[in-house]
Amino acid sequence: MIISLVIHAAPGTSQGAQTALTFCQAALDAGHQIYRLFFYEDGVHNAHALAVWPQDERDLNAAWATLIRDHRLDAVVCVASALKRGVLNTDEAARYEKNAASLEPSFEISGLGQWVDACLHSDRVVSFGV
Amino acid sequence: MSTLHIVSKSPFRTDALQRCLSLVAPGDSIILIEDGVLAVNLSILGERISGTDVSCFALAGDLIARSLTTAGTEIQQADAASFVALVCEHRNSISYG
Amino acid sequence: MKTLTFLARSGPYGSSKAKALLDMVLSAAVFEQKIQYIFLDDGVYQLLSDQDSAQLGAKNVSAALPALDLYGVDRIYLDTESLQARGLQSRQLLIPAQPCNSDEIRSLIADSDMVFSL
Amino acid sequence: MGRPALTLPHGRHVALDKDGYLARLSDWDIEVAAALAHQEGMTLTPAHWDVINLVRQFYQEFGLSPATRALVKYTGQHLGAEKGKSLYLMTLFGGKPALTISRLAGLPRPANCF
Repeated sequence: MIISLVIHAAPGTSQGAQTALTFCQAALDAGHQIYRLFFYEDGVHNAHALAVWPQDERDLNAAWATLIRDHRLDAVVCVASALKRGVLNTDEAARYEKNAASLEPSFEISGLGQWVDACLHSDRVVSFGV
Repeated sequence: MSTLHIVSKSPFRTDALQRCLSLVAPGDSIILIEDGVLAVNLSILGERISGTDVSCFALAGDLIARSLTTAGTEIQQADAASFVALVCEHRNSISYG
Repeated sequence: MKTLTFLARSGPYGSSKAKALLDMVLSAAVFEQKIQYIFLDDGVYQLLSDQDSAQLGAKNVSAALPALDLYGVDRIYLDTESLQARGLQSRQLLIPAQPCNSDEIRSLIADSDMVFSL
Repeated sequence: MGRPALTLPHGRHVALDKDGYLARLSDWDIEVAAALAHQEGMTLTPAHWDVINLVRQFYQEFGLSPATRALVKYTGQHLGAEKGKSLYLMTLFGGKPALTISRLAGLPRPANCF
């Protein structure tokens, strides 16, 4: 099946992001296609490149980046959510004259249109961390 | 044509479970995840699913982490793979916060 | 075209959820999908008229609701039990919404390709 | 490189961001709108102004920058059915009318404007 995920939760605050990651891995293991991961609201914190985790905790930010790269997943952070929370790629940092970019490069910044597109092209869309 | 109801919050903190129980329809399934598993021994849940064709699951990892079990209930344990399978088996899903 | 159902379960102002769900609705509307927007639980507070958030220094999130019609979103429902449970049955509402009960919401959900709840 | 600015009559300057949006929305007035339009090679006629004012009214009323679909319908309601057509707005403002009008009308720049 073609599945997309919407992730609303920040990593390290509530369990939602962790559950989503485990679900995503299990869906891939079962041979399903992940059409898109859409990170919305606080979920955009999963795409923060500057997060540093304690060495004895699972680094969820790194775990997402690895999963996305290994499986060439399409991972989109909502631009409106991301800008508000300081998750910017180099283009956005330049556009808004901020002195650092903070988006992990395996994610893309785009709008809710990408979420609608995921709804149109997926058999299932599952929300996590609501 | 059925729905998977995904409950992730404690029934003592939000009305997620209550709303789920009011919307669950014959043939639907419920899965308790995260703090949602704190509902595992609640009689309102047991009574709602007992003798119906509504199946109820709880994520095993979330139960074990919280020292909970489904023993003595009609709730079945699910792992991540069965969570994925449940999503696929139902037409749509609702995540209740 | 898909049928997307939105369960607005959060009140305005206390969190960004009401606005986040509305933004999803408006985006889906731009792509001309079949939308069912259901207000229930604390979400019914979004529909009260005469909200004034000026003292909060926050935008009035419900001000956008009367624009739904312009976006072609005309399947708007209100769970009357949620309204009654909150003692709001006599209050004036911001937009017309079709009264519904749990049975009707269940059948709206059964007809949906995807459901989003915030 | 100096900051982009809009030069207006009487030596007035209004700061813009890199993409030509107003840096401060409170700077907006009809002179600013005319100058922003001029930058795009547009001269504002009464027909343009009717729509710009209508978009400002839309924003006042709903707190939203309108999507084209909503703007078309709103225009039809307020300026008459013959103007409530996307072709009419495109003839006046070009290919992406809702974006252009919102910019000229001094509405907040949309987050996803690329």
